[in-house]
Amino acid sequence: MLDNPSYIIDTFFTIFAMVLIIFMVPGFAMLEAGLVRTKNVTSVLTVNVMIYAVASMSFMLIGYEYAFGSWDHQESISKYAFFLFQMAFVGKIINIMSGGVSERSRIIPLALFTIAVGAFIYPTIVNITWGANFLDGTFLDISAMSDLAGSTVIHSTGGWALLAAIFIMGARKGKYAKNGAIKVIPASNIPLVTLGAFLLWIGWFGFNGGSVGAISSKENADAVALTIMNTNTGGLSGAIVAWALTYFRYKKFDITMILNGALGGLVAVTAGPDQFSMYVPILVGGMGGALVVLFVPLFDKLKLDDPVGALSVHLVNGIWGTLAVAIFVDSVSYWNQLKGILVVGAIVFPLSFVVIYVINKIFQLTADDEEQLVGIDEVECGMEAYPEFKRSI
Amino acid sequence: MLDNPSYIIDTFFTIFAMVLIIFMVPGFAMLEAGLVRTKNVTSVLTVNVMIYAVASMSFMLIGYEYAFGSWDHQESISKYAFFLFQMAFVGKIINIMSGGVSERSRIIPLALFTIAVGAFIYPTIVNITWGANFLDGTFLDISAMSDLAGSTVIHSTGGWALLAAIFIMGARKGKYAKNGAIKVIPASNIPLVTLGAFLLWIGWFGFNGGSVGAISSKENADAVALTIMNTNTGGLSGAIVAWALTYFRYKKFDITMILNGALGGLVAVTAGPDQFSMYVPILVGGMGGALVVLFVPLFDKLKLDDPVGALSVHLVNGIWGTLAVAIFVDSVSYWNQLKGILVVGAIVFPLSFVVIYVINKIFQLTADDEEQLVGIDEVECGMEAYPEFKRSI
Amino acid sequence: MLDNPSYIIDTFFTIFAMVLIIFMVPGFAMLEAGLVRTKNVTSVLTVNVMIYAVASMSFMLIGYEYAFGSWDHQESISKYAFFLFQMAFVGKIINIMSGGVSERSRIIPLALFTIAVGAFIYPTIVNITWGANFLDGTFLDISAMSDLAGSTVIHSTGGWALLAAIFIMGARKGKYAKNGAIKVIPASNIPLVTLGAFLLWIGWFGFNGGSVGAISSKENADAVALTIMNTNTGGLSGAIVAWALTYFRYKKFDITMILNGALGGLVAVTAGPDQFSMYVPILVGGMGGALVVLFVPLFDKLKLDDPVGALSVHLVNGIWGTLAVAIFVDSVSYWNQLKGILVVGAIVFPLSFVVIYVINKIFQLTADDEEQLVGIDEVECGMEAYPEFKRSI
Amino acid sequence: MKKIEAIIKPFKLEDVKDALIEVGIEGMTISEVKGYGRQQGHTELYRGAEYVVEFIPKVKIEIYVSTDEFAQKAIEVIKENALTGKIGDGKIFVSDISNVIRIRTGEEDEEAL
Amino acid sequence: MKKIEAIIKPFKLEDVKDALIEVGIEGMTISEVKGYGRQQGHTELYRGAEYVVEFIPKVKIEIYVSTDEFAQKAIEVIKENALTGKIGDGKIFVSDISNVIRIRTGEEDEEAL
Amino acid sequence: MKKIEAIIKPFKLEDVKDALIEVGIEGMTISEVKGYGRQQGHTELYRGAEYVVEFIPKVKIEIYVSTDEFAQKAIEVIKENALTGKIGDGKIFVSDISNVIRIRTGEEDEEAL
Ligand SMILES: Nc1ncnc2c1ncn2[C@@H]1O[C@H](COP(=O)(O)OP(=O)(O)O)[C@@H](O)[C@H]1O
Ligand SMILES: Nc1ncnc2c1ncn2[C@@H]1O[C@H](COP(=O)(O)OP(=O)(O)O)[C@@H](O)[C@H]1O
Ligand SMILES: Nc1ncnc2c1ncn2[C@@H]1O[C@H](COP(=O)(O)OP(=O)(O)O)[C@@H](O)[C@H]1O
Repeated sequence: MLDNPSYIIDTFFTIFAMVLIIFMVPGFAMLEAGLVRTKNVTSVLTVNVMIYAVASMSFMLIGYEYAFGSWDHQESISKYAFFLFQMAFVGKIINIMSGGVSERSRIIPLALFTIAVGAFIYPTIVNITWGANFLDGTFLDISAMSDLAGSTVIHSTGGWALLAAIFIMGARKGKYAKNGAIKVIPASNIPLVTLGAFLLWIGWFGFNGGSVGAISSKENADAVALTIMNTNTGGLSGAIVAWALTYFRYKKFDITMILNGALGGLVAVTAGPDQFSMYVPILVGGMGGALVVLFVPLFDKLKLDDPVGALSVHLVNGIWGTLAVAIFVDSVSYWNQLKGILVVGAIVFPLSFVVIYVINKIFQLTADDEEQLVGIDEVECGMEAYPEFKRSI
Repeated sequence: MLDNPSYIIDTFFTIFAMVLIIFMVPGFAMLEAGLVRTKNVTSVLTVNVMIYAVASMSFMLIGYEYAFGSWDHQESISKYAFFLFQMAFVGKIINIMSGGVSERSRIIPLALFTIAVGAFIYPTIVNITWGANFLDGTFLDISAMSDLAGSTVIHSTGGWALLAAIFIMGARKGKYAKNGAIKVIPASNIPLVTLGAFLLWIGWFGFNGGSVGAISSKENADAVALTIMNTNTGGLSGAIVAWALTYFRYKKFDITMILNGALGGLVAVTAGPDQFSMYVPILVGGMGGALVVLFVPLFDKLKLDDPVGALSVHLVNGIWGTLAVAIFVDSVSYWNQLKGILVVGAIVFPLSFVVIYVINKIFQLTADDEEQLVGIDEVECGMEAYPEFKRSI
Repeated sequence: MLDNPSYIIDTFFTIFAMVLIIFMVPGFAMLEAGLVRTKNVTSVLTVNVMIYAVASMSFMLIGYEYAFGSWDHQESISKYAFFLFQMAFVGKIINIMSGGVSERSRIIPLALFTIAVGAFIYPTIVNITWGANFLDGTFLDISAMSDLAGSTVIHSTGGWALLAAIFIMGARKGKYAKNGAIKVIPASNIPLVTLGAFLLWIGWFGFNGGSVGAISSKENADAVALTIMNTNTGGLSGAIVAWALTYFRYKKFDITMILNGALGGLVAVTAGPDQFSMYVPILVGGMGGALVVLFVPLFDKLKLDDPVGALSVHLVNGIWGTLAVAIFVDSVSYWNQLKGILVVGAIVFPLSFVVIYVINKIFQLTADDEEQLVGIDEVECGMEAYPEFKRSI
Repeated sequence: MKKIEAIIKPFKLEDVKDALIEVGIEGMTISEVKGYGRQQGHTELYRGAEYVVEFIPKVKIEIYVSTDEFAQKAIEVIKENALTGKIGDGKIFVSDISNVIRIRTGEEDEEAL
Repeated sequence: MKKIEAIIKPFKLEDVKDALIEVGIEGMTISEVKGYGRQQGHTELYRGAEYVVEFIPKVKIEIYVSTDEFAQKAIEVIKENALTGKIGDGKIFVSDISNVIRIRTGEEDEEAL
Repeated sequence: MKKIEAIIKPFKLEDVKDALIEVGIEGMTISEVKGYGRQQGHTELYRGAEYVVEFIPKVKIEIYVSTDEFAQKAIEVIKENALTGKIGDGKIFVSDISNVIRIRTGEEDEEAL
């Protein structure tokens, strides 16, 4: 007989979930390295390593206690496992933001923003949603929002930060011609994009499944399994819809769009996968894929230059996914969902804007035109990603 | 004290196994993307994404109930986890087939065949082996075949479908010179091949280990551990034998052959890893590796053009592996194994042949010579896999 | 109610840990394939496949019983799971060594050394530390050394073997100019390096977490979670320190150094992650990162040519990590740690030296200048890694 | 001595090379180039935006021959074997060179070829 | 007939190409080359050792024109559009060729261009 | 003015470049090409089938010089430093050019080099 079987099993399960999420670190790294031009690959990878290291460390030293009040706020699983699981989330916010402004950002200023997010901005949002909740009892209390694994808490948060960054930093040099025409800047390595997207997909099983919080009862086991199934279905449906829409529209298959569609579906389904019945994610995720196909070219036209499609995947679908819970789950109120979306946006967007603005002014976050022309790799890293592969012009 | 501890633990274990299998999705994608020529890489990746999405969705909406009779056919673990585990298998069949006809197939017709397999062909085979068994009591009943994780049910099934496809579609343009001589078309990216093969290998632990079905008793725990150990040994032995044979024959090491040998060993050991004693997989997997080294050039000479070696890995070794259980496990009858192999072949091959034939006639599955010359990427995707890497002629 | 719940759960947990470690196989393969020049990529990958196959098989057939006395030396988990977990370690030793002498070694002689390590050298070290201990009671008994997951047993062992190999084999042709100046030989594929490093990082969770040996009590669950947290923190800190130091020194970010720093931190923290309190790994891992930044250029200047930085990562930090346990954990004695380090070094270095020396004499381990010039791929594999990517001079 | 440069479609290289060898021209140097001309580039699609890849991959063959006769032969052979009849088949350019040296032996002019 | 070879900075290619087309030069062949000259290469860092990448990526444009007038036009256009004013802008070389053949039609000389 | 083109073995490039600079030739343009000639290609193995890679990687160096004297120097230096004595060392071709322009300054002929 075991003492504390649920403590043991849930700790084990949380570690399992956390490990899956860590696969998202190389996942984001490969996705972004594949989507940018060869001359920026090394720096994008350096940024990804930096984010995991700096964001996690900031969260460990400062953010975690701020978010949850203390290291001992729960006793159902090992506190270290609980921390690890939460820590695994942090970097994602900055990944979303850094991906969207890649090919034009410098590394040190990005590290400063990473500290700000890991120690302060993200913990604030966790505090008022999943954590200690300093807004408890106030009008702004949004803890009633139903957001299992962070359509709003993670994805929109990252998306708002990115939107602020794009406003401040502008487009990549050469992205828009003098006459305003959009110049296409194709991805440099499609296998990496695909690999990255699938690693993210797998990480999502841990993200959402682990967010159920426990597996050690029949109900929880079912909830975890349903959550993972619904998560997966959201991704499948997002991919299929994006696939069909790009084909009907362009008579070609655009794999970067299809994968973004899958990720959009995954984001969309993230707020309520434990509450949706089995076929609902087909709608929620499918809409997620459709939104991506719609918004990627739209943002492009609006000159919100986002090389990896992060605005469409994370911000648009983070919002959609949070609302979708109200649509498809009776017990969830539209108002609570909407309030959650708005409060988070109203905190993260201006906060990020100010922080990024200041960082950009003082430490020059945006690489200048000349630097963008030669590529961030040469300027910041002094190292080419593929020095032996002859570059085609 | 937990209620239902075995329900909980086995649900958790099944989720764990399923996640490992999902690593085979990027596994197949990377393997195939590495084995084809640069001009077909994007389309091969697009096909891999499509297969996971479309096959899984078809299975969820139609195939699963057909295969197992209902969503509630078992109660030992969460029905969602059970579904997820089964769903993780489906795409593999089409991966086997699509890999073998890559560089010459168009995407939409392939998607149609994917639906056919996910909704109908594969569920038929599952039905009569692991599922509801509509052949129960008839002469054709093959449910007595011993096939733990699908040497026949998965791998031969995919292999037969591929054989049908190759008969219909013919070789890649340029594969055989006018005088009949074989032209070598080398793999374009060996690191991707290696990565893909190892992801498949790891996925196999979930495939075979999870197929034991439960871990929540001492016997089951031992069976799972033995199964994973034997699976691994089969792969090790396949690699070593392929390594030795290619070296003795050619005095060179051909890593694509060695990795195919490992995969061949893994396929071979898949039918009986829970029943083999510890050293048996050295023979079974080693023979698997040998068969690959033998059959890859043989199929090449027979003008069965299979760029990834799927016939040798999956069909030949699927058959060998199923027979091997009878050879090495006393309680297993040759006749049951043979009957299983034959019935599955007799169903899948003609069925696939007809379906592919019709699809090819109406929707033109096979890309024409001109399209193959410029590459499927340009024709179907309008996107190069590595646009900045100068192509060497 | 379950019989043997701890047997079941710990078997499951061990399988989980083992699977994570197997991700280190593609991890090492990608890391090394990215760090060497294009002309040696296929052979490096072939060597990685060979190592996993041959080392594991040697350990299964010979080494395991030698190390642990018998297959039935423990009963707390399935003996197959115990074996699998131990087997997952073996290849690492040779990976460390083969990585450090890559671009100049031939494959067959390397396979012979792999057999020696898998069947004999590594099992000897396991025997006297974690295993049957034939030195028990003698003055050389080092079983009191505190080394949870092998800072000494794994990493230093690999490092000593590598040092011996470098002494015997010398530097790569062209690494040092006639006037003694160091010639820089850059990595050929940075995304692969990054992917590989993260797969190793994730594998480390299994390596160290699994080494706790059990999760089926509250104390063990905490120990496992703490171990994984501390492991991760060591990596984070190693990366951050390496990042900061390279930046302060060179005003550039060198991602290969940062990743080596992370790995150095992971190695350093490997001896005591279950015993360190939560903030200690920041120091231990940070020092690990610093040692890498210091020693990589130092070894380069000493003409110990090590293309992947394995000496700094594994040998230097293996030693540092083992000592660190004595520094930060009161109950651990300096003398026991030091004695462990010295005895292992005194066994592995001379033993490896003799074995490699003999292999090199008889079977010519070191590729000659001409072979190094054209590249090991052409000579040994007859296969280019990227035949369609035009090579830049 | 003459230099012959031919820009051809990449997939015709093997035929051209084999034919050149057959008529006794056993040395050549090739490089991957990109051409712009009457042949239209193809359209690519990326994230909802279409664009035209204007430069088309071509192969350039450089052949140095000692006599006008060989030059004529080479031109004939290339014309014949690089032909598909579709736009973009490429061009052949001929010019004079004044000297050739074989590095290995130091031989000059005709002897060096 | 003249052959014009220009070595320019890669990011100027599009401007040059557009300008050439505007003046009626509708055929060209380009290749990626590396240049060594007055322009300094950049320093890279690898594992604690710095080194200079001496060869700088350039693009070579080859244009065959039928008349001196076209040659003059091409030179003007390239000079203007490849100019940044910084070291490394590149060079233009002009030489004679004796014959041109269009593979598709067999046309020769002026007609082939 | 003369154009010197040399096809050499890739690993000899650094020696040749250093030697050229030493004799005062400070500009050159290089490209990666593939050669066919007396030197045999190597055999590769793929999935049980062997085949010969016939084209061998070479580097082409292009140097424009203003005087015959410089041309002679360049040839000497290349001959010496590209030599291994084994088949495939490559060739040097010399031809005339009529004009050179430096884009940055507009300088022509000798001054442009
Ligand atoms: N004036 C020119 N100068 C240099 N190269 C040219 C010129 N005209 C054509 N070419 C080369 O020849 C190739 C084929 O020319 P194109 O006009 O497309 O078709 P065609 O060869 O049938 O006339 C082009 O892609 C380009 O590489
Ligand atoms: N003598 C030469 N022969 C061949 N190519 C040359 C020569 N001189 C310069 N080049 C080419 O021209 C490019 C630019 O030359 P460089 O001296 O750097 O600057 P600038 O063009 O401003 O004089 C070089 O990178 C090289 O490709
Ligand atoms: N007639 C030719 N025209 C153009 N290039 C040639 C010619 N002959 C040789 N080459 C180039 O010179 C290289 C070396 O020639 P090869 O005959 O192999 O040896 P060697 O230089 O020792 O005579 C070839 O790879 C090819 O690039």
